[in-house]
Amino acid sequence: MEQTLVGFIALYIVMLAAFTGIEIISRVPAILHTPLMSGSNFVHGIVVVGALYALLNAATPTQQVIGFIGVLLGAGNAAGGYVVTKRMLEMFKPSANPASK
Amino acid sequence: MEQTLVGFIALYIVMLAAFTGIEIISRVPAILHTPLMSGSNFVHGIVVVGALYALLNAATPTQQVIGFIGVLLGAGNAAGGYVVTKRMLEMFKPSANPASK
Amino acid sequence: MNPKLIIDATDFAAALLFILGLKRMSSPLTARSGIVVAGWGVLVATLASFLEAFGVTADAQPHLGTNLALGVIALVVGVGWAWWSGKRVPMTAMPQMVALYNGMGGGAAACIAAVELSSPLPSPGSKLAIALVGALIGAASLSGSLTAWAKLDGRINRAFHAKGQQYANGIVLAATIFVGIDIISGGAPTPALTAAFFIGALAYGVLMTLPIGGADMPVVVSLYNAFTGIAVGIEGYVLQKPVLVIAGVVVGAAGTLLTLVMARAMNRSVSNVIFSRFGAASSGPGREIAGAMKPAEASDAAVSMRYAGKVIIIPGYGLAVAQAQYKLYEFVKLLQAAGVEVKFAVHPVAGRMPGHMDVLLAEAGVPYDMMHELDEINEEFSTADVALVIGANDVVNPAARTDKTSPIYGMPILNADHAHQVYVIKRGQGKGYSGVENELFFADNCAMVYGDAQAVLVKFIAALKELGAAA
Amino acid sequence: MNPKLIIDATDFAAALLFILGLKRMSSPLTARSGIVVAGWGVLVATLASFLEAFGVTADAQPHLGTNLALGVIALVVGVGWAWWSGKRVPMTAMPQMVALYNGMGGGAAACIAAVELSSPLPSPGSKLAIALVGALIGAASLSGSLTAWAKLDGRINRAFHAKGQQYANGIVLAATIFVGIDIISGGAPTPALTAAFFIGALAYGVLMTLPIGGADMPVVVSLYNAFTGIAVGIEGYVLQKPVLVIAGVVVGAAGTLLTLVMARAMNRSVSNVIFSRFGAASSGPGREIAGAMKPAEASDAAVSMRYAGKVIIIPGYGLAVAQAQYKLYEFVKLLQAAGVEVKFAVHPVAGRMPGHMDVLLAEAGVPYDMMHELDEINEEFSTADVALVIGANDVVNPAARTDKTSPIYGMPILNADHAHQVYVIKRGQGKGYSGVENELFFADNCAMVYGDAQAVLVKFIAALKELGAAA
Ligand SMILES: NC(=O)c1ccc[n+]([C@@H]2O[C@H](COP(=O)([O-])OP(=O)(O)OC[C@H]3O[C@@H](n4cnc5c(N)ncnc54)[C@H](OP(=O)(O)O)[C@@H]3O)[C@@H](O)[C@H]2O)c1
Ligand SMILES: NC(=O)c1ccc[n+]([C@@H]2O[C@H](COP(=O)([O-])OP(=O)(O)OC[C@H]3O[C@@H](n4cnc5c(N)ncnc54)[C@H](OP(=O)(O)O)[C@@H]3O)[C@@H](O)[C@H]2O)c1
Repeated sequence: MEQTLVGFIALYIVMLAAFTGIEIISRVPAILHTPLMSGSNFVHGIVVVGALYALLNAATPTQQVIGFIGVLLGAGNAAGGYVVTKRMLEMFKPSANPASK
Repeated sequence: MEQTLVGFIALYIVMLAAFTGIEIISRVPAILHTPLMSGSNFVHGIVVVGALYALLNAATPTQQVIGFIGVLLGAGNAAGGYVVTKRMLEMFKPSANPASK
Repeated sequence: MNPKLIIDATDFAAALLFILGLKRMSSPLTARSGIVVAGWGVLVATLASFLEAFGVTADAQPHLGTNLALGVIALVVGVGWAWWSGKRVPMTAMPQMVALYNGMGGGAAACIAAVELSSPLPSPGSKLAIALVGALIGAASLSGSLTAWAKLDGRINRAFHAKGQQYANGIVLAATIFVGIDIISGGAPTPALTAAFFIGALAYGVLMTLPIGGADMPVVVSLYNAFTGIAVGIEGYVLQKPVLVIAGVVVGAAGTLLTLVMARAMNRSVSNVIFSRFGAASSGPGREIAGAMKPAEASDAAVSMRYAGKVIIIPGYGLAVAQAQYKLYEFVKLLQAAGVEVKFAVHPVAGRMPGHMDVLLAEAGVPYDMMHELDEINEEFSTADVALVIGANDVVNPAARTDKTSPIYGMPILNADHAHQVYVIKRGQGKGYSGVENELFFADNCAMVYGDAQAVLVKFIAALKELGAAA
Repeated sequence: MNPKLIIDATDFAAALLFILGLKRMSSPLTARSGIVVAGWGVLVATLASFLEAFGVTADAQPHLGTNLALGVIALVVGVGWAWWSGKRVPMTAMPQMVALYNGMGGGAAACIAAVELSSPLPSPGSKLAIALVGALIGAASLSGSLTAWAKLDGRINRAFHAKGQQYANGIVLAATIFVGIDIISGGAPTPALTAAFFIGALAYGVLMTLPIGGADMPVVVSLYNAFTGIAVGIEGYVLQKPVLVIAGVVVGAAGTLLTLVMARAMNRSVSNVIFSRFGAASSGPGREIAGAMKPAEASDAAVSMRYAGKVIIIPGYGLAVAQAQYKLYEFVKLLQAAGVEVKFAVHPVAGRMPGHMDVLLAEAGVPYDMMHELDEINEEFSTADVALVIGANDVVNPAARTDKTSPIYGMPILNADHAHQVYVIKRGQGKGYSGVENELFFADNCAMVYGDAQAVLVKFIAALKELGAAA
């Protein structure tokens, strides 16, 4: 059987993903809101996978150019989002001396 | 295109449903644990819908008997779970006088 | 309009409503509407599923009239009986009732699988295998839940355990799985094999549940709740019904989580609950406790609370046994009228099911903002004049904090012993669920008010009223 | 092994890793590993997607070598540039960098749609329509994010707003949608129409963003983050890639939620942020404030904090402007060494992005358990000897609690005014982001230490060191 993501099946996935996102994100404390913003920005960098698919299936020069740009942009999104999020999160440290809390 | 729930698509749905369940349930305070237990018991009462499907498609007396039992049991699950959960939840009331908190 | 489309749409709506309903259950403010929201989900999906009549298989076509009639009868009888029994059951019998309804759901899932197996055109092997797994879990959940119900309802009193019981259970399970494999590899399942499979699965549920002690039952009920959820999810996959998959998985996750929470708050593992008989072994030496219990008169205790600034009440299993929640709240209202600040400290596993005390107190009309969880209130005991322990034992045992040899060591407890004065209401020298002695009762600041909880509270109330009349 | 299976499996793993990674980000204890977990998801899925080479369409077959080479080049260049720029960007420039990366994601989604549109065999109409919606959102997010970047980075300084701008924007959007409908109904999209569509979408993003003030930009960036998520989700549907749908929807939900949180903490609606120029109208009369601001010497303020029992520090936008976080922590460590209890009270929208102050303080090495959220700390101000306000204004304005006519009325604020003594470090009479006067500065228990935050903190440090040397 073919695995197709259509109709109600697609709706179910969208609904569940939305709930998962909302539930997880609404637990993030305000202290982490900036890294969360850039972290979620990183997550949609997975679009690079879709752009690669489009580029590999490109059959005309136009498609090749657009596909190339898509992969370039998507890679920038993913890598940039990763680096800045990691840098920010690395700054968050607990007290060395727990008694000073 | 046929809407089929197979392979990875089914896995995605299971994964997302599991996360949604865990995230939502882990927020329920201990005070509501008994109603939650019977409330989630009610939710799997939706099995009655599957049992009805099986009964309506029954083609032999055996299938009819089994289907009948299935609907009977499923209906008991759903209705019973609903009634006792509702009764329990209706007992939870806030202070009439909020100052006495 | 296309009937299939309507069914799909109502199924989707049901899944959405379940999730929204469960979300509302995470706060006492919205919980009451939560069950109603989820209820609409089941209602519309059930009504819409009659539209399946437009798309039945050719074989089923001649029987359609009968099948529809059977469906309506089954629904009416099932709903009617459950509604009637659910309205009637007293709050104290809730655990067994939940077990019963839960078992029915497991049975329904097993029936779906059975219909699939008895169909003249068997589904492809992999689907058959999946249906069988669901059937095994569903059937075991049915018979196991029924056993739990019978034990909790006092219909089976003896604890059945024989030597080597674990091995016998293992053999039954293995045999059932073997029959299942035979069915799958055989292609077309014969009625005899199918029957053998279901009998094996049902027997396993009974055998697994019988040796478990009655007090451990709530953990088992919660576990079977998760089992039924998983069975429903699996049969949903077999029937290609996403709403069943989602509802089943969500409940499976919820039940698993609750089971773990309960086990953790009892300081045990889930497998320890299921596979070992608790208490049987823990009658060891225990620590010698110095000092003696000091009895107190009910009227003296009542008067000292009347003149206290702050009283924290810790209800336990004994309150449920004595059904004294109404008298307790009557007493609390008298204290409040006299200007005393009163709070309830509720331990997550006080009583015999999770949240048991909360439901009990709510039944008596105690507003939920007076009930405080362990983390919330534990620091407040040191500022309380009186801690009143009613029928609780293990949940206030300081040995959990200090005595590494105690079976309850490490379990989080309520720090009643930090209050200025502690009063304990219990009938005598009875031990708690874990069977260990309680150091608190021997402490200098603790006095025992002996008697049935209900009787003692009646005396408390009388003492306060007398005081009011005298003043 | 079947390459399609490997791709599907890695996609699934990526979706799982994203959710697990985001879950870890909900606590500072685990957040650092969260991004790494999510990172593995993108990495494996990207590598596996080269396996698509085994299943390309017949038309693409002759170009496969070129396409593979192009893919590698694009990846290397994109990752290389982003890695280099991301490592180099100072913390203060984070908002614009996030905007830039986010816009790139939107652009990638739009490119996917463009390839789909330029394909010789157009997809069925409904799919085409869905691809176009994603393209519109993605392209607008690209150009809008770039505009936001340019504004935040100081490359566009003027705020552009003309009369009737709203109408002009509306017309551009309507025209773009009209072209889109033409493409769908026409069947095979012509290059000219496609180009017109994309130009319209890009123009709309620019026009919508240009009039918004620089200070409102973070809200807009967060909104575009949600937009890109949705665009990615939509193109995921077009490509039948569930992992893109899930990642896109999760980010769409996250971005929407964050945008709402930010708007709520600013006491405004999202549409108010986007469609009205804040501050422009709020230069109304305001309440007449009695009293005068009392200046204080930096050294006096420092000494009084040295001998205080408890100091709560409230950082604001001015701290970021002055880049004084390092000096601030140096000062705090001196106070702690002298036995003073120091806490940071961080308002959710202090600064110019959500959590701005937390990142700034973390950069200077302040441990996160010293940073306290509004709800956590607001009751503690009454027990503090000194509240030190550094470059914050709106977030401590008591008018939000009392003055119904104030534009910030109703916004939750930090109760600095409840402290025994308040010191405020700011350069002069400058107003805050909302442009309203602050009563706190005129209060009896408040003294102003004028000067740039960095300069004042240097003086504080010097004063404490002198005191130490003298002692
Ligand atoms: N909540 C759950 O989900 C759950 C599930 C399974 C097991 N458990 C376990 O159950 C225990 C609960 O602790 P708990 O403190 O609530 O109860 P407990 O430790 O079982 O103690 C109950 C006490 O109540 C007294 N009592 C019994 N009937 C009474 C009556 N009519 N009037 C007055 N007192 C009466 C008994 O002493 P006398 O005989 O001297 O009166 C006994 O010491 C924990 O060990 C927990 O792990 C809980
Ligand atoms: N965080 C977000 O997500 C976000 C997004 C958009 C808007 N906002 C808004 O931004 C505001 C944030 O409040 P806030 O209290 O942090 O800041 P604020 O109200 O904008 O006030 C900042 C103060 O810092 C002073 N200042 C500026 N540069 C300084 C320097 N170099 N040294 C010392 N002081 C300096 C200014 O006064 P002088 O000129 O006299 O020095 C000004 O009064 C809120 O109104 C919020 O709604 C927040």
